[in-house]
Amino acid sequence: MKSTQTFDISHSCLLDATGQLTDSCPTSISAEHLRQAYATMVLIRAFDQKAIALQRTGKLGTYPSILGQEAISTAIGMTMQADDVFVPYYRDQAAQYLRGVSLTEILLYWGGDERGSNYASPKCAQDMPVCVPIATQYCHAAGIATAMKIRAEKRAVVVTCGDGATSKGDFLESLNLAGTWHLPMVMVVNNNQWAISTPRAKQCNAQTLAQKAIGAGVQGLVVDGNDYVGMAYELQKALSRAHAGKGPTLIEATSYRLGDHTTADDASRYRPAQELKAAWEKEPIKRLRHYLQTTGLWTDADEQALLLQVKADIDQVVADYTSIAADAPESMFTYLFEELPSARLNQYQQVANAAASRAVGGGSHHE
Amino acid sequence: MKSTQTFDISHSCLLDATGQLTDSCPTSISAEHLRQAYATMVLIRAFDQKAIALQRTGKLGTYPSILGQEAISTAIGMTMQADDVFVPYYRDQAAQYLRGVSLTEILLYWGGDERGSNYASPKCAQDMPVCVPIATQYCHAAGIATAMKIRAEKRAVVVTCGDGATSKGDFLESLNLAGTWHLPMVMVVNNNQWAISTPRAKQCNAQTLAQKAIGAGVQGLVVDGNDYVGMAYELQKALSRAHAGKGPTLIEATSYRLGDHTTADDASRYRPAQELKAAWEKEPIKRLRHYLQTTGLWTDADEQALLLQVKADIDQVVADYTSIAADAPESMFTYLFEELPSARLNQYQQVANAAASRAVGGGSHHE
Amino acid sequence: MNDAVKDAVISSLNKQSSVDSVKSVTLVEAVNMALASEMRRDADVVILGEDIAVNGGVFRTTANLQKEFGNKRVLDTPLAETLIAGITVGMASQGLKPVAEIQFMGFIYAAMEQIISHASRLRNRTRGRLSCPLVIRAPFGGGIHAPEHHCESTEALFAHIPGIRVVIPSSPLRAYGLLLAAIRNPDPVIFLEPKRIYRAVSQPVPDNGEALPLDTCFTLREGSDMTLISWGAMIHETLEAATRLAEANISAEVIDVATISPLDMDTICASVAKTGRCVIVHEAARSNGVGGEIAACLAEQSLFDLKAPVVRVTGYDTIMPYFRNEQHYLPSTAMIVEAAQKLMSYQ
Amino acid sequence: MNDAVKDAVISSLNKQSSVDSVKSVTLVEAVNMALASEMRRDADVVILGEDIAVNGGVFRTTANLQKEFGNKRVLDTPLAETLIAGITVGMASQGLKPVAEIQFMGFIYAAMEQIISHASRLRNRTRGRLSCPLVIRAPFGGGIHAPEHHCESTEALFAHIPGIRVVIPSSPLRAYGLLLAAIRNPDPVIFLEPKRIYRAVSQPVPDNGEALPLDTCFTLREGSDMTLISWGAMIHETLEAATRLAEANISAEVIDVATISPLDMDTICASVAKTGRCVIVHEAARSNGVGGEIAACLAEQSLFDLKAPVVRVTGYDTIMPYFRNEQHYLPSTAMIVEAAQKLMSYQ
Ligand SMILES: Cc1ncc(C[n+]2csc(CCOP(=O)(O)OP(=O)(O)O)c2C)c(N)n1
Ligand SMILES: Cc1ncc(C[n+]2csc(CCOP(=O)(O)OP(=O)(O)O)c2C)c(N)n1
Ligand SMILES: [Mg+2]
Ligand SMILES: [Mg+2]
Repeated sequence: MKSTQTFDISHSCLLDATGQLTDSCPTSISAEHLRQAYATMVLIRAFDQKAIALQRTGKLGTYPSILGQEAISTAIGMTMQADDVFVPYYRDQAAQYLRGVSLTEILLYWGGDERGSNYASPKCAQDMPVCVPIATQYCHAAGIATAMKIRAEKRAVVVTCGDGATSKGDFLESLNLAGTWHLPMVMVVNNNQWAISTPRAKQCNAQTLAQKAIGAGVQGLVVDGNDYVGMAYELQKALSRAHAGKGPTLIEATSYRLGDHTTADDASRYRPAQELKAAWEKEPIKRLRHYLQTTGLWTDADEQALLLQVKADIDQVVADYTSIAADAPESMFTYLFEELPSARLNQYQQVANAAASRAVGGGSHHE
Repeated sequence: MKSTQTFDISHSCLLDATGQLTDSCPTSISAEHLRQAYATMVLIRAFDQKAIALQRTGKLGTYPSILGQEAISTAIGMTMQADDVFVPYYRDQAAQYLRGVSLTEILLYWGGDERGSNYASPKCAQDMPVCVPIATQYCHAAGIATAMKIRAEKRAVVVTCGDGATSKGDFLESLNLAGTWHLPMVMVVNNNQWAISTPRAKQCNAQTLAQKAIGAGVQGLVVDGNDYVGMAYELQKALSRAHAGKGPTLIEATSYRLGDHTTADDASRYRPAQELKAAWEKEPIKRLRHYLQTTGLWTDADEQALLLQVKADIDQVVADYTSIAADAPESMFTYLFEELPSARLNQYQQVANAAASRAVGGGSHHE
Repeated sequence: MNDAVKDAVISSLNKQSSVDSVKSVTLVEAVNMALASEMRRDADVVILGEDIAVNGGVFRTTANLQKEFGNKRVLDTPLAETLIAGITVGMASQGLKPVAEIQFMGFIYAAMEQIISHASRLRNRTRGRLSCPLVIRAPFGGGIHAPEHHCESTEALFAHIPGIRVVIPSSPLRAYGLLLAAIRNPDPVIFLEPKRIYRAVSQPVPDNGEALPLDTCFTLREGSDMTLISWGAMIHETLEAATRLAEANISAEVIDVATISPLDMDTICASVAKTGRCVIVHEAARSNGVGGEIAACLAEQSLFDLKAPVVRVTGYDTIMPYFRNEQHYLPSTAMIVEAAQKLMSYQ
Repeated sequence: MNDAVKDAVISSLNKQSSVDSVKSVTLVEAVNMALASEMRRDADVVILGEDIAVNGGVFRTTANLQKEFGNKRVLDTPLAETLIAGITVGMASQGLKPVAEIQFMGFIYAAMEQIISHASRLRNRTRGRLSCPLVIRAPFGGGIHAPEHHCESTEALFAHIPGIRVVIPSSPLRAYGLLLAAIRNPDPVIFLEPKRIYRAVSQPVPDNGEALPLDTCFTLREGSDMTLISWGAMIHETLEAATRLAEANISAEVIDVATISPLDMDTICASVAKTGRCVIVHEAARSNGVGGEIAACLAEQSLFDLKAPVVRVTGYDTIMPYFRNEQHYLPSTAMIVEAAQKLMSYQ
């Protein structure tokens, strides 16, 4: 006796690589929404280039570029509710910015300064900082969603990661919990096709990463992550489901890492130039601009104004960033515990004294 | 633009709960095979009862009963090739026995003696010992299968676990690797519906555990684990695939834990009596016996002879077990490294001396 | 600990045990009482773990709590220790005060990444914007004839991690008071319960909601010839050794470290300044155990107070043997007495 | 180490550095050379990890190995550290000699369960029927301006685990010889590479397939006034401190522990018997660091040889600050010199 059970994974794309809508634009996405999203993507790409330049000139540490993934991150920032919680990975500059994290804070973080995660804006006070140990943030997200459920709040958590992260146990354990506990979570996998030098095919034999949801009893789908409109639309739906207590969604957002893994990487060692070239044809900003321009929502004048504004904003961000002196060395103890245990007072004093005696030579600026 | 991809999970049962074959018996399973399988299941159930009795009288430590899962474990032992590698969990007494592990060794292990995992038979010299930290053995299995692939051997690994184990990251990471590296593995999940007090539904929201295979690009299926014939048949097919280099299979074998979790547990605290009663209706031994008897493959005389033999065997096993004195205390250092580092010689001597001075009172027997 | 606290603690220790209207409870029951007490007091306290809710925990430390506090505050999790630690961090980041149970310390290793890389760092990483007021409880230690991997004493691994506290009670009274303190503490605490003495002794423990301090050793017995230092289940062998030594006219002070990280060396150094001799007793493997840290601090801070070498009586640097031989691994009262007597030859 | 071995090692150290036909290599290159050499010699050696094959490792320690040895012996794994450690155990159980790389020590914690509960125990659990001849390599330590979690020095966690060896080279020569020894060793070895000095120095390293011993400290400089003990990248500050001390007429012996578990206390105690003073230097957090174990052993075994307290110059008991402030965390040559000079006031 044999029976068979069937499971589906849907794939969606609204704005295709040529910048044409394959369907009508969802009414939940206004023209103003699209204009703001576009402006954010342009800003973030320029910021990204500046960050890389800062690193090249020794003014920033290792930096992970978002190049190519701007639509995914921007869509997250545009669709989340203010009181939702965002649990980012390290290529979420756009979403973080839209949530209220300042670009100066993002530079501070990658410039080796903890204060970059002490977001000044109350809008994102509850958001988690960027997470370096891959996939570990998925557990935090599940815990935060659990807290919301315990407190019977109508809020949701959005958590992100890369394709490589989907191989790690904590991603999978959290996905399973999201299903089992019916958590208000939207899980976004940025499938940029590479995990450092490891191509997507060497990460997992499944046709899609979204189908990992099937084994967890979670709704999973694939969205073209270079399509801002589709991304925002699917996120809106997933967030609505989460807010309404209808459970979690796993969204595999397919895109391409157009840059090196980080500024410490040289992708030409392992990645075919041809593949990169082909990927540029599908990148997200050009296609959104094409759509906006052909539908009259964006003009050349808009573009000029935007570029001027972006340049001014970024100059200001960099000026702010480079003017911030390093934190006091003894800050390494200030935030270790709420109150420093007496057993650590000695060491605290030691750092402070050592710093004071070195301080004659002046504080350390960004080299 | 939307498209949809579809995935299947098959469910199979050949020998139903009433002991009727729902299809013809696969030719790969001979009458003699079935008779031996049946005899093994009866032996193991009797052994299991004896082990519990030994624990109750203080002659064994905590012991995990196999009651209800005999068909799964027996089918594994009956279908594996001699040079395959078995990576068991702690309810695999039948498979271990068929692989060559003596029942005395199994008692020794649960009696708190490391020698219980030093299998004397060369037939199972390569098999892994029982694994206590849940799901960790899946990584070992994947590593062993990798070794086979590296060495281009036509061998396979069979690894087992429970339903609870499927929530743990290492199970999922290994499943993913099996798919990605196309490993010669057969992964069997003993879904006995409970993980200590946690019911299957609180472990995972997916309809089946087999569908976890979909996210790993692995073939997954559900088999009635109380159906010896179907179990053996699906294992044969999965092993053939593995031996032929056709990749891994995940088999969810559904059964029921008819006993307490272990002798340290009291399932009546959390498990409805009704559910247990219903599960007894589907247990594996009765239905195989019914099939064998109605098809003339087994007679009452066979049964009588078997029971006599089983009793004699088990009496011998227990006699052997209880006659084995505890290992020398200094054995705690003998196998720590191949050669004891000189830095540990002192401690080795200390244990040995302490033991010698205590030894006046005689060695410790099983209490 | 400073003298005021010390007096308060000692007097409270004495007070409690003399109050006979108070229920006598085991360490298991004291843990349960503390959890219930704090859950009543603070709605942000939630507990989670494998088999803790319906089943009440495999050791019954969480028995009946789901009945009282419901299934939103008492959560049975899937079988996944990484996840348990990680969601606990997430919950704590949003102001809940989760208390997670790891069923046995032998299964805590999958949770290490979350404990080391996140729980201990969230406050520091965000400069105090977020914090991690969580407790991870785990029964630990050998001696109960359990299967392999159920006998771990690896507290030293946690004691090396900055940003977390490690607390180990050795009596029902201290289990109650220290667990309350751990839950109320605004930072992460690893709370290790010596399961060998889960039910070994009963003691009157008033359910008064009073926490004990988290940064002081407890001096359980005063003495002048030597200092015996221990924690967890081994406190019992250590106290017994002190009694036997007293019979031989050797006066041993007994210190229960209890909060092994951060470590209160003030109490220990003061004691050694008085006694000049020190035996450190722990069940964990010797090398890089917490006893090493204490001895090192003595070599650094109290060298000229020492009349005799600092001696460690500990588990061996090997895998804890399966239970037929575990008694050969565990330090015994006789070993402590022998080590102590040897030290008396140094004047 | 015994004197014969010691002489052989010291003479070989000298021999090598005087042979100028031999290629000068960095520590990274020495690791690569050792891997290639052993893979040529022993077909059972396979290497695996994230980005080690096509990319040759994020630090290039495995560069070109896949080209030479093919993709059956040089394996890029999915991103999963638990898995990497676990399959390494599985492979080793069947007689392969896998060498796994964890990309940074900060990501090794997910592998702890496999290392502690399996790698270290397989031989013991099966009474020698199976064994675990594996090596897990990881770059460790701070000082290279890396992002958070990329600067860990948690060697003490591994040094507490019975059944594994922990080895840390501090020069290209020792990296080569110790890695060969680690791979050939029939038991599990954690091999930690100090990435701050991955490219800091070059040294002629003959590719002669000769392993160094795994159970001895290396005495890098002889001295009579005090013993400076360290390992890994801090050896360089320690040697520099010895040079500066010599300028002040203080003669410091410098010992590179290198094999921090099991620990060769014989060499250390012999040195301290001679010098009477000891400074232990490590980058890791102080409390429960490996320095504590060494100081504890001295307090136990060498108390009456000590003229002065045993001093530890170490990282602080706090989270390594992000890189703008990491120099305030790392012990400096000046701090070692200062500590050493203070000790000279004890006679
Ligand atoms: C647990 C862990 N292992 C390894 C690393 C090193 N590492 C940083 S990014 C990365 C690849 C991540 O790939 P993916 O998840 O696809 O994200 P992407 O960088 O492509 O956006 C690795 C291996 C890490 N940060 N954490
Ligand atoms: C990593 C780990 N966590 C917890 C435990 C304690 N424990 C032992 S068996 C068990 C339940 C296992 O359930 P399942 O996988 O369904 O197997 P079953 O016992 O039902 O056959 C638990 C939680 C363990 N052994 N290992
Ligand atoms: Mg990627
Ligand atoms: Mg089960």
